Amino acid sequence: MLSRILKRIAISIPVLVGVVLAIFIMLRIVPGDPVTTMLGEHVNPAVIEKISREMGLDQPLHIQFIKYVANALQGDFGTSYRLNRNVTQIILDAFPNTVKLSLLAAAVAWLIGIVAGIVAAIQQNKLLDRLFMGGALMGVSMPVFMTALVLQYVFAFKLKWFPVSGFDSWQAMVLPAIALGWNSAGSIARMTRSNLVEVMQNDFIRTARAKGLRENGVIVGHALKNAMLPVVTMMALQLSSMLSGAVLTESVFGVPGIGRLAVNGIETRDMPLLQGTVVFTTILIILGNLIADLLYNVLDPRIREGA
Amino acid sequence: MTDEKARLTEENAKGKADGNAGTYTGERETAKGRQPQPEEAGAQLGESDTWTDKMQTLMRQNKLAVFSAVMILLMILVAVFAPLVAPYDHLAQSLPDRLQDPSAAHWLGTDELGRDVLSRIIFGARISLTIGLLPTLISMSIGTVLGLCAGFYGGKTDFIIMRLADVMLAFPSLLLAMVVMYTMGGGLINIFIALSLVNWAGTARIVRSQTLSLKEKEFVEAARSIGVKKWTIMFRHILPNCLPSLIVLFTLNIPSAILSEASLSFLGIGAQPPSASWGLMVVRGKKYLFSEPWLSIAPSVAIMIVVLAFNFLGDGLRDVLDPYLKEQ
Amino acid sequence: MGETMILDIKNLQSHFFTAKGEVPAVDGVSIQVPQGKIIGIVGESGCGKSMTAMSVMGLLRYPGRVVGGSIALAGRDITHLTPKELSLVRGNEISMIFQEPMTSLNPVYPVGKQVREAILLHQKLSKTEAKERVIDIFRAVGIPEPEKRYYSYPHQLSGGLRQRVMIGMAMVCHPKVMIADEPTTALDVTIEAQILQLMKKLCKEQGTSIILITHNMGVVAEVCDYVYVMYAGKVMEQAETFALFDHPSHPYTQGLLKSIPKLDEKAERLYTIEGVVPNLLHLPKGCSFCTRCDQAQERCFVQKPCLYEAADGHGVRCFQYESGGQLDE
Amino acid sequence: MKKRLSLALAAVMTLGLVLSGCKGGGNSGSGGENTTPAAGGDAAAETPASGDAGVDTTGFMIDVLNADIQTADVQKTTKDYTLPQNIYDRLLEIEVDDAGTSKIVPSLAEKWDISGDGLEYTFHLRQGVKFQNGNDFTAEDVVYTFHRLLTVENGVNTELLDQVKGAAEVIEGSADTLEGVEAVDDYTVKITLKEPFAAFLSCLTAPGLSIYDSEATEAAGDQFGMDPAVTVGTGPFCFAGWTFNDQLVLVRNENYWKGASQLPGVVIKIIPDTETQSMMFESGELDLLDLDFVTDATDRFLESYPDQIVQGPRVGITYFTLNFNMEPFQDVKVRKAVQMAIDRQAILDALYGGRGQVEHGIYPYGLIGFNEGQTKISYDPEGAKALLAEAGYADGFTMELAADASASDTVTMALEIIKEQLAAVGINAEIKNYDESTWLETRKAGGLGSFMSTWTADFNDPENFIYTFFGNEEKTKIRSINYPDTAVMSRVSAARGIVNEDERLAEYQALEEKLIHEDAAWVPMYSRTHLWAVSKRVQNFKPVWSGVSDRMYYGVSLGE
Repeated sequence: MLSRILKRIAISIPVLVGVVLAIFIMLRIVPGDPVTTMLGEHVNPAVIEKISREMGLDQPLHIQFIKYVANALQGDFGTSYRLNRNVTQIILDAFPNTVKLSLLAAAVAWLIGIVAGIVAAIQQNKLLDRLFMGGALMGVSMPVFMTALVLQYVFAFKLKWFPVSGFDSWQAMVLPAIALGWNSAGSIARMTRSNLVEVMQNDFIRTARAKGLRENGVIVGHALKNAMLPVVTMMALQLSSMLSGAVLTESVFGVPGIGRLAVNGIETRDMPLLQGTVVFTTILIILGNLIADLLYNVLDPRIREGA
Repeated sequence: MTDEKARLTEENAKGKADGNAGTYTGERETAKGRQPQPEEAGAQLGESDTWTDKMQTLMRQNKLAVFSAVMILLMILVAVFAPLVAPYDHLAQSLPDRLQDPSAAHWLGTDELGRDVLSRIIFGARISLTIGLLPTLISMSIGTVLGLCAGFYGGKTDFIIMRLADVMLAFPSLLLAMVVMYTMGGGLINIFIALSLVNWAGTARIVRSQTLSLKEKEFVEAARSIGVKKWTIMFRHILPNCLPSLIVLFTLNIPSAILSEASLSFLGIGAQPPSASWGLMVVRGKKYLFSEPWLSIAPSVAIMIVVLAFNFLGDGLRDVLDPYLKEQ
Repeated sequence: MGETMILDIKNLQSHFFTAKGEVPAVDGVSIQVPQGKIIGIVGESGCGKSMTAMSVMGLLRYPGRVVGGSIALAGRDITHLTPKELSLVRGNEISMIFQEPMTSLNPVYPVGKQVREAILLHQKLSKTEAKERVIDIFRAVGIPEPEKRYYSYPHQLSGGLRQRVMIGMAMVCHPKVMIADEPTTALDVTIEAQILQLMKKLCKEQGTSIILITHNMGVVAEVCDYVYVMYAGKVMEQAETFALFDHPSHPYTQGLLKSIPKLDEKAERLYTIEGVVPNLLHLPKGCSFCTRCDQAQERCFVQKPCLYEAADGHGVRCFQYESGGQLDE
Repeated sequence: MKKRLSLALAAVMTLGLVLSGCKGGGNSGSGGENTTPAAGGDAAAETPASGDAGVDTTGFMIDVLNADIQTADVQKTTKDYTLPQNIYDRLLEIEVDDAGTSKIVPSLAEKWDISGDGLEYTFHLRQGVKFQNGNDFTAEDVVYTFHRLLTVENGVNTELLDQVKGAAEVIEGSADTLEGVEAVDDYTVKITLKEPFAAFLSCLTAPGLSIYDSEATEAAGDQFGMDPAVTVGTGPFCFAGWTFNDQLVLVRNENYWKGASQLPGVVIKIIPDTETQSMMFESGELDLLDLDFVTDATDRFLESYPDQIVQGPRVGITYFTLNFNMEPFQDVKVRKAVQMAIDRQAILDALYGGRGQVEHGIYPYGLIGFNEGQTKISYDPEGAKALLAEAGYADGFTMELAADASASDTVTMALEIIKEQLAAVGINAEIKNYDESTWLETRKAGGLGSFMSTWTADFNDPENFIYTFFGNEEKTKIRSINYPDTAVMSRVSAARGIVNEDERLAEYQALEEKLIHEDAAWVPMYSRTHLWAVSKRVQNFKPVWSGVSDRMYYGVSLGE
């Protein structure tokens, strides 16, 4: 078990380096001088040159990269051009909000997804299957910012059940979590359904029926756990799409999270901020993958015994 | 215990391969003394492996998927014949007629520059469908070739390609697309490039795992033993067997490409005016959500219909073609 | 046959409804199971043995369905029970073990728990009591270290042990009938014998009747009291075991028996029945076996034979025995 | 050693804050636990955010911004003026009377004298003014502030002091002290210019020249403007909290020299999505909404809240450029044809509901120098066609409309309309989309096609407009206008030194006539009215027109 964990972690390291390198290169081939863009009007050329020097932008690319990685390893993602603050600190300030949003959204997504998936699997190819899958897929089918906006309009603005924006109370968290969660529910529902349908073909399901379990008992007691195991690995994939969706949801609801930082980075062409945000998010996803993998190992007795 | 576990995973892999390969042997196999399970027996008796049969099954048990396919076809036709279908020129402005409510003259009203919304949606179908189809095709082609190579050659090739895929998969796709757009600037062409670059890794993984099991199959061994060239084996013998999964994957990847365009447009780094991409129309129309809601609702609904249609079709195809494809 | 029939299957018909038409997988099968006896059903793969068992258990799933006939368990017709009623019967009064011990147990739960579940479903016992019962039955079916094995996962057990667990699960509620569908096919020959002996022993001790489904004539000879030979969804021949082996009457049964290798005869070549099991969708108009039958006559191709009584308690579906009375219509 | 010193300073400042006026809401939001490490410059604790943790914001006015500010240090930003306007004071201020005319009034400087040659300005500073940390405001702070503007890392407003003697030397690093700014005594500052610059007084009202506390600012280092606790001025509000991308908190300065504000404080929410802003206002979650953020919903707001709209002029001009280096814009007839081909009123009506006015020159409505009686450019597509035919372009030509991807949708829409209008006279205008940095770089290299943009006043003087675009070859090149007439540009430059106000304005107006109506150097588009929606309880809110779009919270009060 331990050796597997270590091996799994070892595999993640080149991925991590690759991610940082990819982002680094992509952001360096941006046309235009970042400093000029950053400073805007009223600027003296001498100032531009001075700032470029201070930011180390005049050094060769590989030196810049090594420095960046060395600093990043110490948890320093550099200083934001625009905000003149430590990027790590900015990210860590925004991080809890995004985590809260993602976890809540994940809960919503899993609730909608699994319920819809189970119903759809039981009622395979019948009306309820279509209705529930359709409902779950609706969330994926609208641009997430429109879903957010419509929810906001109906439940916050018209019905006044929740505040329009913010993220400082549980009421304020409800709508963003639903908007984001619904967006991910479709794929969970789809996977739950197809896994369940597949698991239900297994011999042990027949055994369960033969011992006198009724259909609901068979599904909940025997099929679900098996069907959910692969869905666990999907958590990692979900994390990725959820963080993508968070970029949009946070903007609509004014949640001060990491997604907003990425947008800030793009809008203000703040390369260190964008770079730090993407690298940090990606690390989160790699970690999420790792955890999902390990969790899978723990949950599935067949693999767990390997140690 | 370790051995047992290894065998177990191997069995799993084989089980999947059996299903994927679509190599039903029909009644013959039963003569070999393998006791069919009830469902299997039914399947064997009722279905065989031709595409026509599968499509028939689809039509019989999943009307929704068929309806979706028809919708998609209709959308494609509308897109192709947009100039004939659209009541107005989608770029023709008429400032005095701006922001009109839906009427007999303008079924979906007019936008902020007095352009006919229906005509823009019809022309927008061209852009949005192209954005859905083209980058998906490109990225899946990349993924298929890389996945085939990785699975077939194994070793270092496999290691490098799959680590590369790991890197790609580690990025949240929207963020990655954002970075690409940040680097290259907005615009349709760049969206094509960004989306093509971003989404190949998933395909590569699936194709690789199928190639891995397929290359152990008898028919591949046989081909190899009579000296068929590697590329021929890969593209003539292995690729066709991956096709069902690829078709399903293709159908399910299209909606996400369409939605990515909308998201990028929302962030201001997507399609640029005056192009009539649905995403951009939603984003532009969103500002009039309270006074002229149809401006954003109409293109949203268009997106929703197409995305749902592709999703339903994909799910339906998966049910009949490829019950083992679960990576989505 | 004056004994009490604990299970009486009459004219059972189970069909599959497929795209290409209705497939009569079980076509008018009647089987009587006396209390405490072991009944064998033999036949080639795809002949409808398993379908019959699944029909009895009410385990047929879409697209298969029981379309006719009756199944009386201890005098009570169980073909039209509600799912709830049926679940009270299954696992309790009638239980089943399957061919694949590898896949018939849920891989994600300990085996003890899976057996315990069967007890908890049907008997009002506490979890601890139920656990003790499980350990008892594990001991009874010959599982070494039952307390320890209680917590084992299926993949940690060998095939033989798993099948013992399955038998334990099937027997734990003292059912009236246990259906064993090729319980030993997947096992080594040595283990096969052990398992068969175990079943025989339990059957005696608990008075449980067993329906043993197999394609292996040797197994039948070893344990069964009465045998049904099935082909293409129909019973071709039925008789007490000794009678069947002494006077195999149906050409198909004769073929089956000839194809068993015998140590004392030096046959040049092993006998095989020519041809394959026919497609159930395109059965011959007459006797389903006519295409492979070496004794077939013209009539066999156009007219369906009934089950004729060749001797007392010995039914054969072949025109050769038309002189005896009809056992079905 | 250095660290310990700054720690000590921070401690002193914390004490000062507690003793000083920023106690609004019953809590000195800027004091407390986060002050010391932040001021200490300890990298691990660089946490300027969460400063509002302890501030009770009940009863505060709620305002909204669509993007967070970069810094409250106005020497490092050219657009985030909201906080500086309220935290700091300047030597002089602009006061707009109800008729819309504006005049320069004393602020931190009570009186000033100007030497006859227009080179020496002597400012007599107000006595008894204290910074929010309790320090006294003296001439030393003015000298420090102006020197810092030129030397601070990432400083961007150096242009404001270009005319001060010795400024260039300080920027280049060849001089340590700024020769032209001198503290005569504690309350007298003498500023010497290198040449006469008539707009200098107006220039001193620019937000970029806000006055800092020398001691606190020096101690704060690069945390000034970032950490609310160390960012102090003499203004009516103290910077009390900043949660990035969430909100900014201002608390009233109880000891403000003009008297404490009636508002206990202001919370400025950061909400990027415009529809969310609208809904927040309509749900009563906002007291103040800059309708610029929700341009497209303005009509609806005017209709729904007729009594809650406040408006003021936005002193800025939207212009459309014609690049003299590009075919065929060397030809004045073509340029004039374009001027006549664009229906500016239609665009203003379509995009802004007609709120604003069509401009005909360089100095927009509300600016000193605005000329009511100048020549008008009229929409005349037929005339434009005729001119094009005369110039030999009867069949039209192809030109580039350069769109900046980061510009607002409204600007892009305007370009789309212009494209159509030009098509009507036979000009094929193609919209080319640039990303922001390429757009800016191409523009600076003088190679950008026609684009539309808006220049908003930094300070109330025509110099701020005409000199920016037509001051010299370099300036006209970096705007991608490439105006070729150096004689005219010399006059523009020379006009800055005309000491006599009337003469100066007359020269500026003559230049405007020459540039726009004779040479057709650009197409003046329109200037807009700045509208705000205020909640029912907001009283006495007046938009401040200088700078980009800023609010002055002083003087505002909340009723019930």
